[in-house]
Amino acid sequence: MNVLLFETDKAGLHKFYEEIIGKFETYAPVEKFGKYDYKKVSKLTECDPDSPIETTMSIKPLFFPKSAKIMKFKEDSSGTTVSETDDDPLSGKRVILGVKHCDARGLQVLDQVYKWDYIDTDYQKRRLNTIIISTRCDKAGSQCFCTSLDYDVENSDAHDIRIVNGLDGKIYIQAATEKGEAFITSSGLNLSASSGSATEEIKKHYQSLKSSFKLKMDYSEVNAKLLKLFDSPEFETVSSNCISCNTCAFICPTCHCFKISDEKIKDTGLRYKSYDSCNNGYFTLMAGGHNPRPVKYRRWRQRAMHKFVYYKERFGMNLCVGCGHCAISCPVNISIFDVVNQVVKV
Amino acid sequence: MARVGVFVCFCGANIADFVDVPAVVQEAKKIKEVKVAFEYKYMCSDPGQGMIREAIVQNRLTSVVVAACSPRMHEKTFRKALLDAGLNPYMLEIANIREHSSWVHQKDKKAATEKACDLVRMAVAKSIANEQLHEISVPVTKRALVIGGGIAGIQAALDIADAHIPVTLVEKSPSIGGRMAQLDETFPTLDCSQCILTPKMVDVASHPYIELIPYSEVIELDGYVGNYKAKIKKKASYVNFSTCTGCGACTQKCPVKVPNEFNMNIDKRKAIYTPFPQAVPNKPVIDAEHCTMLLKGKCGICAKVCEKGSIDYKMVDEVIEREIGAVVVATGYDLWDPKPYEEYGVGRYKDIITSLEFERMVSASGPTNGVPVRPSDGKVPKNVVFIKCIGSRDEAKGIEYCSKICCMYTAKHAILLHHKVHDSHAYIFYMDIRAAGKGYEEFVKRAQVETAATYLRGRVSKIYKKGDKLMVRGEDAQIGQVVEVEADLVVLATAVIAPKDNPALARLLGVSYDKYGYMSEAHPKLRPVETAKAGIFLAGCTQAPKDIPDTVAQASACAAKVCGLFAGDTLKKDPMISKVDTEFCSGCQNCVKVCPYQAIVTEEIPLGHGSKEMRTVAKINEGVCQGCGSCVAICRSMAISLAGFTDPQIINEIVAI
Amino acid sequence: METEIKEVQGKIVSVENPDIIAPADWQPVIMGILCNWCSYAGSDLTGTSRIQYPPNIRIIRVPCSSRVDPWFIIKSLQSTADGVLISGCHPGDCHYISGNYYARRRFLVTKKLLNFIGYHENRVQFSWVSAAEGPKFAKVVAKVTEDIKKLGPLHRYKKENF
Amino acid sequence: MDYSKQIQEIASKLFADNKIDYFVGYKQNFFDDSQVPFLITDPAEIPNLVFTEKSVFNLANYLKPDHTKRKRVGLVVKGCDSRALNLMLTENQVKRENLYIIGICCEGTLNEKGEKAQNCVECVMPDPVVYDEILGTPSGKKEYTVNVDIKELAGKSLKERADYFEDIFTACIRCNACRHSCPLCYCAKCCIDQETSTLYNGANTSSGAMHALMTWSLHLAGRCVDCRNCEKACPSHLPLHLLHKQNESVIYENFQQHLAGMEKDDRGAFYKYSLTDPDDFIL
Amino acid sequence: MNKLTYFPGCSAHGTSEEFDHTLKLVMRTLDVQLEEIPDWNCCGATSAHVMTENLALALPMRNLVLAEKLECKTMGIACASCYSRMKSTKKHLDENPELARKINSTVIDEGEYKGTVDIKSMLQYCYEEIGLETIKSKVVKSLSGLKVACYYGCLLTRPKDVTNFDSPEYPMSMDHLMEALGAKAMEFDYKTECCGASFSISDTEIVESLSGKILEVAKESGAHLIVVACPLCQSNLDMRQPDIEQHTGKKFDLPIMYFTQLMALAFGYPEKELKLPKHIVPVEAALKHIGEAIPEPEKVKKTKKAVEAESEVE
Repeated sequence: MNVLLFETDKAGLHKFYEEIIGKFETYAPVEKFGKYDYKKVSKLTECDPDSPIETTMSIKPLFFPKSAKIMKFKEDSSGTTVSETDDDPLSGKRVILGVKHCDARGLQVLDQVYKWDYIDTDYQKRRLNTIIISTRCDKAGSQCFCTSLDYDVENSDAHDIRIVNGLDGKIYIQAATEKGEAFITSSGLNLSASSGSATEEIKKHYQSLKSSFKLKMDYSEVNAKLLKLFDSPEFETVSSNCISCNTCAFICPTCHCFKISDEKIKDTGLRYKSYDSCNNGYFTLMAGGHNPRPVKYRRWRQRAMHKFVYYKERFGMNLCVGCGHCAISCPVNISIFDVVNQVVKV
Repeated sequence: MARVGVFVCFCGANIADFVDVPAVVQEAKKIKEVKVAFEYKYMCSDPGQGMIREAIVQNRLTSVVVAACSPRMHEKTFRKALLDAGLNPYMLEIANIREHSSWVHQKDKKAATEKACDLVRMAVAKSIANEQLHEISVPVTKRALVIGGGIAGIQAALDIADAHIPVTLVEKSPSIGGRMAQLDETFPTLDCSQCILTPKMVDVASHPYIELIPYSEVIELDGYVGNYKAKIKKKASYVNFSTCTGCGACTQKCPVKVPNEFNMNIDKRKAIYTPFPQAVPNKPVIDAEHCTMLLKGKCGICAKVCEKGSIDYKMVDEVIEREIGAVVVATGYDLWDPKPYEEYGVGRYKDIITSLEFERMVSASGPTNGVPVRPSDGKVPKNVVFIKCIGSRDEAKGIEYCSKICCMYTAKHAILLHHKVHDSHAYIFYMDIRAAGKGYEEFVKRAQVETAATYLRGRVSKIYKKGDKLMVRGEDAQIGQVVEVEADLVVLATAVIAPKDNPALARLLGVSYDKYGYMSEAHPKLRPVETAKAGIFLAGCTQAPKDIPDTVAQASACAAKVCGLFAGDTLKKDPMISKVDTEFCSGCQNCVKVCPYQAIVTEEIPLGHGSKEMRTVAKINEGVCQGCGSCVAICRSMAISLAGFTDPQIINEIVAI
Repeated sequence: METEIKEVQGKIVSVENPDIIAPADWQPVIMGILCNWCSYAGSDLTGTSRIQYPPNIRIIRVPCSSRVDPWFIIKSLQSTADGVLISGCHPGDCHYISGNYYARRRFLVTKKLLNFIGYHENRVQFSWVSAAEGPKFAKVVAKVTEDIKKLGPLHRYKKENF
Repeated sequence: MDYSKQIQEIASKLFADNKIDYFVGYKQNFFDDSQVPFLITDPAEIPNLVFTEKSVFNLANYLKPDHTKRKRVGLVVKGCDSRALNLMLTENQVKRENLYIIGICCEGTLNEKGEKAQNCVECVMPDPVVYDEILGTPSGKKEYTVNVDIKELAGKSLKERADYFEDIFTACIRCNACRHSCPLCYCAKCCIDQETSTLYNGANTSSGAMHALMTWSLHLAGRCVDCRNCEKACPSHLPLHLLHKQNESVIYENFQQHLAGMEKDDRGAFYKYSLTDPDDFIL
Repeated sequence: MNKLTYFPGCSAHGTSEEFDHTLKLVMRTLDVQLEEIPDWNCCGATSAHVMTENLALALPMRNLVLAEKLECKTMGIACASCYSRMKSTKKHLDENPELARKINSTVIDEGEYKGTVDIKSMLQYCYEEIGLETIKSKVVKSLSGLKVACYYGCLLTRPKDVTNFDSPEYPMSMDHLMEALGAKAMEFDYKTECCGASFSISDTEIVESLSGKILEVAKESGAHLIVVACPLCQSNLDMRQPDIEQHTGKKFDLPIMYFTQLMALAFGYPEKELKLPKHIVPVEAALKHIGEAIPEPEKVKKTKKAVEAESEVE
């Protein structure tokens, strides 16, 4: 495919964004309670998508909401009748700005589950109708290790369009997928095509980014080792000061466990699908009262194993994009990178 | 899958006139779980109940909702109907559409009907979450503990024992008899107190079903109704009762003299003593606080003179345990110390005494051989002034309540004075004369007419000394003038108060007590002898001041209650009580703290399956729990639930409309 | 700072959320939680003595006011109810000796907290009604209904529920 | 305040005398200047122990059986932490004899911005109320002041307050980090665990969150010691202290100036009562 | 030199000049400097509070406000009536701060009322602040031989919750004080009975019957004179005595002296300093008893029973 590539400057980029915001339902990182989350914006000033921003939640909630109504039901003498919920899972197009690459990558990981045995139509709809415009990081965050993971950060198709703040001060806008191309071409956004050096500039930028990573690990090795270490006592030590607070799972761009709950008033009710976490002591509690993972180290082992062994086995990719959100949000700053590292070291 | 039947009652016109009953039935039919619904004129009538029974059987109902009058009215009736139809009676819910709808919204039938529908929905929703409950039965230990050996305790003990129920009677002083033993003669009949009391005391000692434990105190009570365990401390008497013959040699020879509390300290007793001649048991005890042998190790005369060798200076307090099913508390009363009446010169003038001191003086067996004398000079008084309501009905100095007996015994004293000192004259200052009782008014009249006692209505403001006389200055409200009486002796009718250690005992027993220290009955009118704690009853002045007839009556009532309690081999109890889900109990024991009945105890259970480690969790004592639900609401772990009012039941009600 | 209750051309405005406006003839639903021994008996007496009061209240029976867990109130407010009335025995009269004293503490804190997060203080009300106070019960219900009518429909935290 | 050295000495002594199985302290975070809890079973780790004004996390949390398995623990507590510990002791969650408590006379901790944390500015009891060993010089009980945010919000109109809190409850993702980071939330079953029952609003909706957080704060009313573990743990950075401080202020002014965990055997304001409690709000 | 804020009260400059004067002497000896409240006003006495409550509060309040300005925060009051007014006012104001503010702002321009002053009667001050030991130590001329009946009147110790001083019904502080001076305080039951002060002008008959009783009982007690701490009591008992004697036909001649006069005497001040001529019932005769030996009261003969009843442990 011949890649669409444009170059512009800050002002140009803003114009580009403003047009999008004007034309489409647009989401971007917005500040609330002193931290950022993806929210609907009506003008550019509400957000600042210039440089990628650490959001507490990834873009996951926009596709897999923290709590979604999955059905409505009515109970009367004639029995129980089930019906669709009245809020629709997004029909019109939607654009998300200022996405970090790892977040976008997270969706690719999620896709595997959602189009696996059961096709989650709501999720699919949302995916289909969303254009993801990512802004590439200029340097790695303290907890980032995406480059260590087995996917191509440089020529990724996780995002439809990517923005790169070139080292030469220029800003490059690149369509990464047909969807992206189509979007740019069809939506008639006027952009100036780029000079030849653009691709190099983007590569340069990537190199400088790559070099800024502190955390590095060979995960192909990890995948292999970890499985053998199932009974390693290390899990107990590494998880010792975990307080099982579930934060990591909830903010993880790839975690996708959920629970079902009903709300009923009078004769009508709603069924919800809400986030859940394997760190939660209740997670594996069975109706009979038996709980195979009553203690936190087993839950932690499950977390690590699922991310770097089981998922890999089933879908051929790690259930982790190396964004480091979990380590940053963790009240006791446990980093999954660390944990895995310590376990395999032994 | 729940199968509910809804039965709506017309209650004649009571409901039907103001609520569209058929509409309610139609609404009920719409509910998923409702399998059958119909109305009837009188659901509580036999045919009505019959229809319910039939419907239960035919439709295999799992729970029943009756929309009718208040559950406080017919809950029992309908529960029985369920039982007869083979359904657990506690699967019943009642929608109160009469008291809560038809009767209170008579001007707006539409709204009343809507409300009735909602009430039915709520009831149905609740009934779905109902659980099968079964009456609780607790075993009973058929032995009663009576605390206090006054007339109340004696009477209760005898009555219970006569029903062939073993009784343990605990008395803290060396002899039973209590206050009544101190009295000379009793109103309104003036029969000799000793003469009517001593036979009863002897009966107690000889009764095969009574175990008398004198000179001892209850120090601990665990358990619950029917299953109490009491610890009783037997104070060291230093005399071996089993060998002692009560010959009295020791008391004669004992050189140590101590003020005699039985005679209100007017005379002296010995350090080894029997409180009074007719004491039961008639065995001496050594007063450890004064015995020079026990204090300094010198003397030992009593041991020398005792032929049986029953004196044992080494004796120590001993604690014994008894398993009992019920407790009768009969700790009696104390008298108020009139010290605050400084304007009377109380404490400065020897010749101002209290009624009980006077009682002892006029008692034939008393310290002055039945002749009242002036403590100051021992002269026999001529003019005696009696002042009533000393401390009683006196917010400023004493207590608010009326001591009830002073009017009568003061009249008695006037009469006794006249009997003992013929040329004497009694002046009685009073606020009111409260002579409600059989023969009481007549008795007061007798004092006024026969013995010509001068009754002066008014308070005494001052007593001052004039020579060796006391000038009593008070008001005569009837002539509206200040009067002064020259008195040889002044007798103060001091207030009746609760024994000072009543609160401590009440706490120990786990029953409540009022601000004066009297133990509280469960209901002032309808449950005057029970306490809020099942199986503990009150007799006599421990509950409130009363005279001997009332005391005896209450004591017998206690006996009846105890016998009733022990009638069956087990006690039946309403199952609407709390229970703990030990899996979730975090063992914080806040429930133990808030339970008003000490119904929650703790138990140790293994940490996990087959684990050696133990953890502490709460445990409800089914026998004691009254089902208030305080513990449920404060249990953060949601480990406690209250049968009949579980969270699911109540939430179902809330979300049903 | 308490928002004053206002009416626009005969319509009732929700205090917590002025966008919600109800017709003048709007009728609130009130959840009444009564203790069995005093207030429930009292409400029965109101019935037997045929004293009339507004039909908006729906009554739940609990053994004692101390059985009332604050989240009953919250749950009610999130469900159909526009207001809650909780009633128990007068202090000192508790059938279970001390239940209502514990309840009283919880109620005060709950009431203040609800008000703090944006419920009008009249949404949740408490009363002591003895078994003898039939007339008082009617008065209380009338007052509470009147208060809550003024506040308009309760809307927040209900929207997820259809 | 830097007690790292003393704490290290004490810790090594405790291990040497075999007084403890665990030692709970702080260590430097590996990627920034913050500190994280540090559970030691191996004396070799002792040199990593630190304590400075950056030692914020309330370590009493680690006395929950899940972490230290009812073993013998030595731990470091600041004023507020010790109050929480006091409550845990009263509520029989830990055995006193299993603890060796190093009490720090706290001079106030710093927040991310490096300024004195709000709860430390408003702290009523910087000194430990229960300890075996005390470091620093006690400065005594401080005057109670109503939290500034509470004052500010109280001044706002009903709608403003309602909107503000609706935002909070909408932003809540119900990860339960607050519950798990609170030393006093040791219950096996908690009102904010959706699993407990759908009665308790299972969904992660704003109403669910409102229900959960409100009930939760009422469970902590009269017990919360304002250590703000919950707030620090919350990934959505929600101002959870508002609920707790609101209850605290109401309780303080109405119930004999009650403050949680101050005295031994005080179970909190909801587990006792006074005949003279306010009655005027009741019809 | 201790300071003491001093409120003399109206009578101090008139009828009870001797009180005021001797008080000052005594205080000099006791090394206390009396600081008279500048520009003090009438306390309202019995008349104000029968008219309007607020006036009855305002008058003493002004004095309190003025007193607060002074260095010593304890106020000593000579007259028992003033003392009672002042103290009950303070209590009332402190219990009703709202009312206090109202009155303060409306009628009192001298400043804000803080309620910092502690009010004591002079007797109370001698008894509590100075103490009997100090007083004993200052005695140069013991009053031994002198039998006195201590009369407190109704206001000095009552009502209890206002005064919080001594027993309301049978106080002993003045008796102890007299004993400290060497005199013998007789048992005197009427020490707190009313002398009828409020009617001293309007209805002398009542005064005569009430005061008469007091004199009678005092005489009965065998006292040579009555000691008082209140100008009103003094004037009643002293002034009305001749009339009372005339009407009752009983002869009392019981001089009525202020406790300060006797203190002054005991402290060695010459008799002329006591301003004895101001007394209506002559004092000199009574003072002659000073120095006499008091015979032990003969034991009352007791019956055998009573003796036994009292006999101690042998």
